[in-house]
Amino acid sequence: MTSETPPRTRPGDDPELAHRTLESMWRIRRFEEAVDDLFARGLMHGTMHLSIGQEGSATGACLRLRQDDAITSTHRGHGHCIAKGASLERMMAELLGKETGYCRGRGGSMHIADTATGNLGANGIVAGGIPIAAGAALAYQMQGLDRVVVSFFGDGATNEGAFHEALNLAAIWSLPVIFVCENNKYGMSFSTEHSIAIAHVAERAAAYGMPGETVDGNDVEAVDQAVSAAVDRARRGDGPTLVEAETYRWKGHSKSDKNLYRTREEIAQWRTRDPIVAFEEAVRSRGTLDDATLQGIRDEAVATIRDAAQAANAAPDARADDILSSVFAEVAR
Amino acid sequence: MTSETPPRTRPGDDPELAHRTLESMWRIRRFEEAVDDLFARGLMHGTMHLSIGQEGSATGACLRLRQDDAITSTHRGHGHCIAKGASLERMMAELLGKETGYCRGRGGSMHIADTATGNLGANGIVAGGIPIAAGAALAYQMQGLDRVVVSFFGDGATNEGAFHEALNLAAIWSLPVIFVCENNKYGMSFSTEHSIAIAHVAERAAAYGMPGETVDGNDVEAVDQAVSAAVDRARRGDGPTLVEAETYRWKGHSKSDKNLYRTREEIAQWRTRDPIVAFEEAVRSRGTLDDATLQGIRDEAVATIRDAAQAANAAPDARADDILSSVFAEVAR
Amino acid sequence: MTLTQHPHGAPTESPQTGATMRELTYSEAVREAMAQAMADDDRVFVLGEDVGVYGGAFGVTGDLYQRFGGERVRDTPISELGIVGAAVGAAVAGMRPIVEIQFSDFTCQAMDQIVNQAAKIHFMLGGELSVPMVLRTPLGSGTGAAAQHSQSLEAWFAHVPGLKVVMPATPADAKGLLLSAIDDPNPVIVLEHKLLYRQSGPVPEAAERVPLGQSVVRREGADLTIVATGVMVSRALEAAETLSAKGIEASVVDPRTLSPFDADPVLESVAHTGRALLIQEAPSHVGFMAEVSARIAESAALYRLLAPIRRLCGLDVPIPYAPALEKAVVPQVDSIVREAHDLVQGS
Amino acid sequence: MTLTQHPHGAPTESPQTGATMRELTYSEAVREAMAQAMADDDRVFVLGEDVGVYGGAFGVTGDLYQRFGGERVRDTPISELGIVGAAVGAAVAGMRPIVEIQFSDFTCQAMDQIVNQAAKIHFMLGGELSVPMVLRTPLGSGTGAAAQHSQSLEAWFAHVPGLKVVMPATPADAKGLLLSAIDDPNPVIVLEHKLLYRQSGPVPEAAERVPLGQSVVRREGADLTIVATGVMVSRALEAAETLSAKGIEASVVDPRTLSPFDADPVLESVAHTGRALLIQEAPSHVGFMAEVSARIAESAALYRLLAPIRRLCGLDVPIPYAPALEKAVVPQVDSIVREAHDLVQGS
Ligand SMILES: Cc1ncc(C[n+]2csc(CCOP(=O)(O)OP(=O)(O)O)c2C)c(N)n1
Ligand SMILES: Cc1ncc(C[n+]2csc(CCOP(=O)(O)OP(=O)(O)O)c2C)c(N)n1
Ligand SMILES: [Mg+2]
Ligand SMILES: [Mg+2]
Repeated sequence: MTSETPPRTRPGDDPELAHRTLESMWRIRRFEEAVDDLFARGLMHGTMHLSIGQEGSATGACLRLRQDDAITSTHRGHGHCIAKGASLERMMAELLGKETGYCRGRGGSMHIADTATGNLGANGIVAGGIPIAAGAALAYQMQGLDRVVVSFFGDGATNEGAFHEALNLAAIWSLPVIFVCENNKYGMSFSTEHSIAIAHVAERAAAYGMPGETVDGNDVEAVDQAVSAAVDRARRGDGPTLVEAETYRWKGHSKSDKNLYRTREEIAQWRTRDPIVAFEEAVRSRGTLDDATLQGIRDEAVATIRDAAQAANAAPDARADDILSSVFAEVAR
Repeated sequence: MTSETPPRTRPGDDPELAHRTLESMWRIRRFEEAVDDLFARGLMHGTMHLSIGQEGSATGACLRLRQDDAITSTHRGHGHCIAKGASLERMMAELLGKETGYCRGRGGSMHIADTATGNLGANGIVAGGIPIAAGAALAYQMQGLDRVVVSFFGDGATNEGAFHEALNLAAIWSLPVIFVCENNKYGMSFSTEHSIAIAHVAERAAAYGMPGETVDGNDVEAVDQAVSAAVDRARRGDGPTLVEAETYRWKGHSKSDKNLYRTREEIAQWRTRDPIVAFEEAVRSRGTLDDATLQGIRDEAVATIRDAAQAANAAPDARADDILSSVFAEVAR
Repeated sequence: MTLTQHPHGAPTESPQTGATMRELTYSEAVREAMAQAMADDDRVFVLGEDVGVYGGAFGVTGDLYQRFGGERVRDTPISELGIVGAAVGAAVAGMRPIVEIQFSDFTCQAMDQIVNQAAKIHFMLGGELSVPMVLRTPLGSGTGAAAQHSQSLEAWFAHVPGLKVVMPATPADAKGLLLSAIDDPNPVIVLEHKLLYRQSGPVPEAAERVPLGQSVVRREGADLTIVATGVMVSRALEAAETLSAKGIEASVVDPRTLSPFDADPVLESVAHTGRALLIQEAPSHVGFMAEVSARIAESAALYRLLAPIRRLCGLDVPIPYAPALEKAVVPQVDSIVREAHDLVQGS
Repeated sequence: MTLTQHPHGAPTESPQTGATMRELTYSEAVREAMAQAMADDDRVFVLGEDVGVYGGAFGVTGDLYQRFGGERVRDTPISELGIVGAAVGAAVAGMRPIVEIQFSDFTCQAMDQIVNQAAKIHFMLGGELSVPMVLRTPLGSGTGAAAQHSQSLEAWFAHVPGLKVVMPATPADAKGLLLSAIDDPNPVIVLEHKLLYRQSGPVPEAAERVPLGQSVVRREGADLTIVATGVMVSRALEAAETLSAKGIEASVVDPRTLSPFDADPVLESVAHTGRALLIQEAPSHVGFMAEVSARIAESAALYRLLAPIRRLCGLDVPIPYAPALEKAVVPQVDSIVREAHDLVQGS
């Protein structure tokens, strides 16, 4: 389907938007690289799911959201978190199991939420956040607010019953929610060529009577156009949309991945479609930002992540003493 | 979609087929009336879900199945059971909690299975039988058999995650299974106008890349044509189909239903579309069967059900003494 | 006797506050709690299958749809996982959802949202969010609905850190505990026994809370302590009367909240009587009464035991359909009397 | 001493049949069992997420895909409910599926097919059908995967009539119990602890079955009886060595099968030592060790107790992420030593 609203300024045509877009994408890239490095050096524990290569979909989908709009995220959620504006230091602190981390060291990489920026939480359960997003959208609708919810999930998640039930609920109640499927071609090792018998995940929208659209997830402007149109519809009360952003993860699924299920060539080919490089070229060629500014943004990202990592490192470790009292929220009334 | 195979003899054109079709529909009708009566008189316990008005879909879908083809059924399963050839006496005995019942009184109305006629079981869980049907079809495929599975379920069941996951599995593995949705317009009290945002359940087939077709479920010949075409495809190894049979239940959802969610007019209007009357008129007008034969079939149904009920009634009550040893199948090896 | 001084000793049947009482059925009491909470607080709403014009599978929501409208008494498709997930999302976004699941057996469909999401979000997210939702669902056998519609799964929920679990045994508790559950900023599972829905009893007119986490001593007797949950509470009390006629006096303790579990009234009663009979409808193996037994066996009350602890539970079988079989697999008044009698005479 | 005559006394580490033993890791032992079963019986096949070329989330299926092909080592979409349902259907239609669920936490997605279908079909259908399927899944904490990837839900499965539940603690049992599970005509849940996958031990080369429903005494000592499951068995044995150095001798009993549970070895040992310390990783409240405690407290062994029964279990909290916190919430060797020491000295 195509959006009913006239195309809005492309992020690459507006200096301020272009700046924010690149800043977000570079911060995600550098954050993930730092995490990768910390794991490689054995300084981080647990597991991790990096979104390097997927910076375009996270950034494009969150670019024009209001701070009071909400998102639900996934196990591969660092990018969503950063794109929505979370504190890099508190994120890094969480991954390092620090008391200053978003979850006070209780959740780690897969459970970061940030109420201040409307992040209702990453999720360790594939598709676990989708019904929660529908429910949050229901709350906003009942509260008479014009807030919307963007729910991120992967291609693999669309084979879970939770996806089906949540999209149906959102459709029949025309909830203000945008379902953003980051189709990176694999659910762990299982390719979409085998896991679904259709060409595009977006075709599943028809089963719920909701619009569905497939865009190039590595074209941050295409993602912005599709999601922004869906956001307008949702705010107007015209209900949910399924947006499929086709992208690719450069790294393995998690640290234990040996990449046996895909070829070096495939990975190399997708690396040539770097969403950041593509957008930098666009803004340069359009004369929106000059080389010096671009370099400045890159340098700032490196410095910000370095500072966040240092500050996080210096923070005290998570405390165990109040662990029993952390299970339940305190009864007010 | 339309079937690739040339339309086969219509059941109403062939005396033997027409006879079997009517016999099945009348037996279902009379069986359900007898059950309704036993409940009303307090002679039966638990609950019941009658399929009066839906005889066409059960009969049409099972009409040309082989005995070694399988079905999975639902809480509203008496019709499926009868259409596949189960013993009316053992069914009635089960509902009466007798030792001679299909489940030895352990299961009741919602749990009748009959391996002899390929009935893998009714199910008290909405959509519970759909993944099981896919699994049985997988078994036949792996065993190199050309058996197919017909999975019955209602419109409401298509909103369960189990429906979604099972249809996707069947599609990607092109399993020999036919998904027959008996869309009787309501899941308990909730109308399909509210529970789904699309016109036809069959549209959901597109989400799995499988053919979907909507037919008049009260036209037993239409159901036969659609299901038989799907069965041929499945046997050929061309995978699953979703067939939606539009029908209506004349009675309440269960004994506790006060019918507050629908109008008398709606019920009356659908009663004029009686699948049995319609088929009788067809075979009479086409001269396939004469009035005497038709009357004979009706009388036989009444007698058969009466005899089944009497025999069942005379049987011993279910025994409790071996209940503890009934939980597990005995270890052979 | 020490038990009478015990704070939990006060029978909840009589109003703490002297408020007016009326006879209500258990389901009327549940409905009244929901109605009063919805009238008090716009954030409270009900969602579930057929809770609207149908009035609920067991008629519990009744006329709430007519009184509060379809927005706040919301019919849903048959999608338990989606419904509970929607409630979790609505709760983190500021609402106070009450989900009705038609039969507790169908919580199996929603376990991920109940256990992996609702129960863990507050802890896992370091307190960043909480999930003030209530999940109401009927459990138990006795209606001839067979194995997939008759389970008692309270032990599962009680085993999950982050869930609070209540099992009201009287109309007054059905109302008071539900009101507390709705107030609570955490997910609370309310397990209502089908056979109780039609039982009536005195219920305060006012929106009186019964605090979560307080067991209650429903009857006092010196010879043995019976601990029972749900529908087994009234069966135990009935059995106690029969036993009394035979000169055996039983104390009957009703935990009411299974998690957090208030064990003290049980331990004090057992220390006093020296005999414990633990009764649940659920299958015996790894059920809630195993926990009650363990609490006794790791406490000082162990030294006061005059006989081994006894459990009288459902058989370790699925619930069968035929009436006689269905009755035979779960404790009944006569089997309780027999067991109590053996316990007291045998020691 | 009576225990040595006990049939369960024979340590499974040494082959009953004198068959050749090799050192294998726990995951190699699991894989070997599946390979031998598939080689023996065409009906046996494996399905699950990433069990194919990836070799399984924990590498357990490894090279089975290369050896048996994608038909019999079948990758599935991320659809736990559908996968288990497909296994149930395949089982009733004559196959012998082995389902792998990547983390036991995700059985929450499949509970309906496990509990309402697989566990009940044989009983509910009057024996008309049975469900010979195996569900293998890793449980437990210690990998920094946090609350949604670290649960120990064995108590849930053990509470469900119709399911058999095993928790192998050694490589030999991992192989032998899995082979018995595959033979069994009923649904069997096999709970493998992640931290055990890399532990090695002697495993018979032959396809030797370890019968379901037999507890084993792993160590004998006169001062106390430790009952432990899964990864806690090795921790208990390690603690027992430390205690031995302090002059305290512990018996260690490993139930191995949680349902049906063979309580006799526990009761006999406790009758002998007079002290019971029950250890599990799962949260304490309504966990499996509550059942073990209840079995002791309702048996004659109660009269032999020199001290109240003790449970050392996981705290009633979700599993946290940070390494120090994660360790702090479940029993470790030193806390076992401390608890055992207190128990023996304190009485
Ligand atoms: C319910 C559930 N099943 C399985 C897993 C294990 N798992 C974690 S991520 C993942 C792949 C998810 O694929 P997709 O949804 O495409 O997201 P991607 O990893 O590609 O971003 C799997 C199988 C899980 N966390 N939750
Ligand atoms: C998982 C589950 N949820 C809810 C129910 C209660 N219930 C039984 S039948 C039914 C309606 C089913 O509607 P549909 O699938 O359209 O079948 P129909 O009754 O119309 O034949 C409901 C809600 C159930 N048995 N199982
Ligand atoms: Mg993916
Ligand atoms: Mg229907």
